[in-house]
Amino acid sequence: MSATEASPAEKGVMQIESFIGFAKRNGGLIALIAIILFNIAFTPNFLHPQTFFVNISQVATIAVVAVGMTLVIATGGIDLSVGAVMALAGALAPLIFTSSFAEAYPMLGLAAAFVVPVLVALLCGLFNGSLVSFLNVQPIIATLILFISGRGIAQVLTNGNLQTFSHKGFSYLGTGKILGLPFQGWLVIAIACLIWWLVHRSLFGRYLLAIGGNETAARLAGAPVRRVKIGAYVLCAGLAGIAGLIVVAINSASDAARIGNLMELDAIAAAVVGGALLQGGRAPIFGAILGAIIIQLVKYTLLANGVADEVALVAKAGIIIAAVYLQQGRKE
Amino acid sequence: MLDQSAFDLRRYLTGNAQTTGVFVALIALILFGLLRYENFGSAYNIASFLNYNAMFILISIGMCFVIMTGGIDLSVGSVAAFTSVVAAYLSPYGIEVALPGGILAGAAIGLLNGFFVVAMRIPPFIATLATMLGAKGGALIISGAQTVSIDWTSNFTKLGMEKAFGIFPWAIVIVALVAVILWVVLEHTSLGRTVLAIGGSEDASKLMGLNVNRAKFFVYVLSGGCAGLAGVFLASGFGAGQPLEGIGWELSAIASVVVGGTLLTGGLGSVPATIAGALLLGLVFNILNFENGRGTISLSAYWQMVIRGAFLFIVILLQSRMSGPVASPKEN
Amino acid sequence: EPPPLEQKERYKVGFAQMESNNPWRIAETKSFHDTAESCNWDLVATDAAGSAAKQVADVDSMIAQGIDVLFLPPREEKPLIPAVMKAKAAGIPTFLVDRSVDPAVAKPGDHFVAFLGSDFIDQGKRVAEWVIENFDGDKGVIVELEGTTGSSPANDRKKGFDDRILQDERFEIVASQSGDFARDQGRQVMETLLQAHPDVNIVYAHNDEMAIGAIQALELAGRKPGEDVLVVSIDGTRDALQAIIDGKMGVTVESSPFFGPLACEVMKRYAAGEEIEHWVQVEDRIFTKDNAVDHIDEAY
Amino acid sequence: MTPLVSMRGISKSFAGVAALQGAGLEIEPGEVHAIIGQNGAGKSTLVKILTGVYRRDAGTVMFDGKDLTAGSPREAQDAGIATIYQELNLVPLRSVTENVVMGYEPRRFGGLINWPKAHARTREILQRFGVDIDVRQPLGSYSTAIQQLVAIARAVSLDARLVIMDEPTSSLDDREVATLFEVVRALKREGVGVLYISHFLDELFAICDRATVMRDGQTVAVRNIADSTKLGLIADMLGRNAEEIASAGMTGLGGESRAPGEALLVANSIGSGRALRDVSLEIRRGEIVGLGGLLGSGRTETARAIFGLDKLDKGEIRFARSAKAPASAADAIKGGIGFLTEDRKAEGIVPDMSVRENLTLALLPRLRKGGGIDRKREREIVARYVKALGIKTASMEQPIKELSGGNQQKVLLARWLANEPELLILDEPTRGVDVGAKLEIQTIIRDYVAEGGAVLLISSEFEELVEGADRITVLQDGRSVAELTNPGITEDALVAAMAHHEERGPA
Ligand SMILES: Nc1ncnc2c1ncn2[C@@H]1O[C@H](COP(=O)(O)OP(=O)(O)OP(=O)(O)O)[C@@H](O)[C@H]1O
Ligand SMILES: Nc1ncnc2c1ncn2[C@@H]1O[C@H](COP(=O)(O)OP(=O)(O)OP(=O)(O)O)[C@@H](O)[C@H]1O
Ligand SMILES: [Mg+2]
Ligand SMILES: [Mg+2]
Repeated sequence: MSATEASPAEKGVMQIESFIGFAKRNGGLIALIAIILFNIAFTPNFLHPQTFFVNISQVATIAVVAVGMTLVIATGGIDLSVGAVMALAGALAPLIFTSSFAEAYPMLGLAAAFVVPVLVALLCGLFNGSLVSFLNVQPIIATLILFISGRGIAQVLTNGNLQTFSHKGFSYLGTGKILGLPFQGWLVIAIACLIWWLVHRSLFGRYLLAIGGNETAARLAGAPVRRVKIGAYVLCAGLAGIAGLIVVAINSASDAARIGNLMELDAIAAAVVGGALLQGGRAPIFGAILGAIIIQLVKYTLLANGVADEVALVAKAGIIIAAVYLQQGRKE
Repeated sequence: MLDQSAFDLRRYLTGNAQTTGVFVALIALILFGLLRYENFGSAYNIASFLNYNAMFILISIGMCFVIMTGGIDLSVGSVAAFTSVVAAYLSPYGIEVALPGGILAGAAIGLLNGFFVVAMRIPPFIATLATMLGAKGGALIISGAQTVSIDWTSNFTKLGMEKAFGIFPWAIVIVALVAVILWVVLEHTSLGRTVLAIGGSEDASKLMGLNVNRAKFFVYVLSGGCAGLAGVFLASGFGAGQPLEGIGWELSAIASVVVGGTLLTGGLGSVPATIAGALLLGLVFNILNFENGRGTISLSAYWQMVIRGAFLFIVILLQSRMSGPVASPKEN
Repeated sequence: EPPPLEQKERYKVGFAQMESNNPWRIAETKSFHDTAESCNWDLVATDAAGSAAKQVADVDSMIAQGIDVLFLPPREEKPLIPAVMKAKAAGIPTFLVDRSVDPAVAKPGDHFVAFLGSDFIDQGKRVAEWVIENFDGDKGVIVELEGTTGSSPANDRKKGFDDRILQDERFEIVASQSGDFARDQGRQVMETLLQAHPDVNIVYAHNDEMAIGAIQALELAGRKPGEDVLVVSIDGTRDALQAIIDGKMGVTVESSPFFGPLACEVMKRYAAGEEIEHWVQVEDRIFTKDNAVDHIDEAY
Repeated sequence: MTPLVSMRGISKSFAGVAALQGAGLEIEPGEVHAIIGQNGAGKSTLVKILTGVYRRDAGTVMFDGKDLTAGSPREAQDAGIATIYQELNLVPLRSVTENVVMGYEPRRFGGLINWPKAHARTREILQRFGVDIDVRQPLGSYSTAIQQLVAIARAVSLDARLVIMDEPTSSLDDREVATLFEVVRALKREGVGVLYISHFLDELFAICDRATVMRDGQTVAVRNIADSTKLGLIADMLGRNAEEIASAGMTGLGGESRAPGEALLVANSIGSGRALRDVSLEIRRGEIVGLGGLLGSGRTETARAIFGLDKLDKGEIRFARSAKAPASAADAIKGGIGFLTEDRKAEGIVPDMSVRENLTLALLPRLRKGGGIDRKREREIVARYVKALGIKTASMEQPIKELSGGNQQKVLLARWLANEPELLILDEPTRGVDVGAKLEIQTIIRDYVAEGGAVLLISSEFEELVEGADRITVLQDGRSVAELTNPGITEDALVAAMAHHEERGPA
């Protein structure tokens, strides 16, 4: 059969087939449904709307970072530095809007408190990406550098001190609501749609997947390999920066030692549960969101049902294995 | 055909420069320490430095084997913590029981990793991430979330605190033994060569009729066993079974392996260079402590993190300068 | 007998901090640095980044550097015993600060000179006693936010509180989960537990940071901390005192990080040949709405 | 006598699509048996079932009179089957020795590998193929041809009862092919069976005894080579009658040549690294320039330099109006050059991407529309080329890795044609491609040139070069040493030119 227009009947069959394929491909979805059913049965007040909001606000940071992580993983890389970048961005914001400059020009100061930390995060991504693409440093190691020292820099900047503040405008990022839904929730949706478009509809995205699939071939076909790879790291770091701001905004406090701690593991797990392949070549953006939701719900379920922390760790391990195994079911 | 001298040059560049970098850096750092600090070269410092780093050398070697197959083992730190608890419980029966007991416990978790990776085809990064959580949970559960006393009256503490023949700490003697055995396994047995071949190309290894699954099981069990032994050292040398230890050990082990010139994609690797990598990274801590003791500047903990990151950066830079691309002549 | 300490003009003093990831530890380290100047110390300060094994190795490197005296906040009771033993073997008198080691193996007045600090179990107990006295409802439904799982302050503060509060039949602990001593975690855990246990009316947090996080969670959920939910904790940080002043929090039992001056004083006494009591107990104050305003300026 | 191999009623499908349907195969001991068939006919699949790479859905396999159901390549090897797979399956990072002896290392001291002996044995085996290299070097530092020879050496060294060779000569030159034939004949004398897959029918006539012809996953005929004609075999493969084919001609390149246009590319004494020392050549619009030369003479390096992949150490390249050589692939493509590489797997396809995405990879900058990709135009272009080149694919969304080798090659060719370059560099464009598709590809090339394009053609098949090129620049040890002009080039003339300066270097 050659690839020409399909007849309407064929199209219908294709749709059904693609739905089955979708279900198979998304073992994650099955896992999600299972967790939700479990919660409805066992967790008190699970269907309460407030539960929904709590989970949305808590999943936002993991989701944002996981989306960025998915881009990096699509190039066959990995980014361990996201937690440290969150800390850096999170430490910078209060430094800026509590500075004397911001007191003199409140609006400008507030704007700078959003923009500057994200810019710094982008720079971190540029650093990571340059190491990977210009110096051929292996991604785990390249990003390990900032993983170690990024948080240190944040602590040097704040002298290790916890910075607390109360600032309505800034806190909106963490506590604001639109149509009753937490602002972060909307932000995640917007980011996911944007990045989805980028991956599936733009040149950047096509190159990204090609590079992840076969870097040499992509280069020989004229793909700007270095630029695209750096782009992935920059986007990932930028998103981590935004996540850092969200955390700080919710807490009305910034603790450089703690923001984004272990976030890299959650984000990687979310991306993989969502269908990303660590060797690259795939970037399921909504899969990553799905993965983040699963991870969040697992956390919620265990906490709400009073499972002891140490038992929760074991349960989480089992669920990650199960979800990823389901996810791969289609590969006989 | 092609002249022989050119080949020798090439071999020097592709085969050895990867590893010469780390030895040069190690020697340079040792000289720096000797010249700058009093007592840096004292027997006390050397012995205690090696005693502490024995654990890291062990897990790094285990990690090196896993990485050579193109895998990764994130669980080593948790496994060491877990087996330190096991060994502590076994300590009343003496080192004869606690030592094999700890190693076996680690190897058992390694077996589980192998099962996830080989039989369930879960990507190593995720499989071992799950066991990392699981082993930590397990350690906390069996220890009742407390450190576990060792029996100070049995001969268990000999291992970590006494010297073989009154000269070398036992831990170092054992590590040296393990290193030599594993070096021989890698360089001179078909199992070792299979490990390298798998990392070079798993498909090709299968088609060549190599027993890929067995070798993969082997590396995970080995890594678990090495971590298990490190856990025994931890209990014996540091006085208790410690369920909370081992955080971040996996990353320092990965860094040691990479600094030792091993490709994370697998197919290349060296035991001595990995040991040198582990020593190099450990030495940074030791030197930072001595620097603090000079009293000229007092480095806060944060600055230490920044410096460690920067140091890793420099080593990586040097390495990428000296080695260049090795993978295949077609790259670039 | 611990090794003696000769009287000198200047001492080389080792301070092996366990970690620097929370305000309390940072304040403690700073206190030692500040004291170094006034007390004529050459301070060697290390940081073990949360690893007991590294803390032992840090102590080792200090011994190699030839310190005169060691101040050690042992991260764990048992794993730091080797550090204490090694220091003794090297003829260095050791003072334990803010946490102690397993008394079954290493004893004050023998392996080390003395323990300077308060009693975590007692801190928990005092919180419980305050709650028993001041809670005026019929039924106390308690959520407990634990510290880092397995860490000794978490274990002790839990034990002290739980043992005491459960002697009173009015109280029930419906959930007890780890918030890792951090504000963000404390908030997330509280948000979740609040959903599962909406009837909670007492929150006991193992430190102030988690208590603040819990207060945020309560407010986000439309509850009124201080009115319909009583929040109590330990530490005495500035934010906690402020919360008490604002009426959002009931009590915080002090756990002072400012050990420097005490350390200087005890060391001088020891060098002078005085007998040092095995436990140099620190008087932990208790902050409530009655005295919070007076102390907020000295809090960290 | 019991046959060495007897496969009956073998069926196999991938994700519901049948690759084999009741195929069979019979090989006698000491026989050299060929399988021929178009790309995607199922040859490699049949082999992989025999060697335990794939599990059959139905059918029986007897080896040496016993039932054989190899669950893994290792079991097949232990049963006495050694295989050289179509896609090179070696480990480039490991040494040549390891690649040869892996799994069968000589031992000493109770289990440890005897390295000196392993190296010596490897050297010895390779010498049978006239290859004298440092066997301790990573295999990846050698050319594809050397690697191919190493793969063959490994298989031959296993002391097997049956040696399977799936397109072993696709990257070998004539001399090496001759050596290989010697080895095949030696195996035959020792009573070893050889299963030989190749698209070069001449080779079958040189060494094979019988041929099994496959078409669309079925075995359609078994022929005695001695009683067959080339035309007859092709007719079997294509399922058409011989007269029809005879009238169509054997290569698609030999069209009438036209007057070439202005100079498009001029390379002046270019050099880069050790493999490319001093090459000059000129390509004019509307002409095919061939690069002739022995293995390792630097043809691929010349192509890479022109395409901007390797930095020039010396010399200069002028392309079209630009005086500067392209600095990167992207640069070259923008300037109007396309480069079909010789290593399809490593440098060509992005295996998990669809046919569509692979086909338009180089075209993307031109499909840009408002920041995104113009998906409608993309589909149109892909549909057009899939049809024009007769690419056999279930749909344009099928992952390219699921296509047979020849069809993958066509997709890659389409990748470049769609870009409408002024100069197309083709490095072994018909390697691993069946006769039918080869003809089609050659015709496509000819059409492209007829419309004013220019081609730099690298091919190890003399026939293709001699018939196809308007001019041939002959390389030797990285230098251009002669230029031949059509009409008038004969294979003998080409070989003479290639060998002419032979005495100069120790090649
Ligand atoms: N792993 C696979 N997944 C899906 N389809 C496959 C796979 N391997 C082969 N096929 C399909 O099976 C059919 C037979 O392929 P095979 O590789 O055996 O052909 P071949 O005769 O060796 O062709 P060539 O001459 O191009 O090497 C093709 O249609 C191919 O697309
Ligand atoms: N006999 C040989 N021994 C060692 N190396 C060789 C040999 N032949 C080729 N090479 C390597 O191959 C490279 C040149 O090969 P190149 O691929 O350019 O040749 P080619 O003429 O394109 O041949 P091919 O037919 O393989 O495409 C050189 O760098 C050289 O190292
Ligand atoms: Mg084939
Ligand atoms: Mg070539």
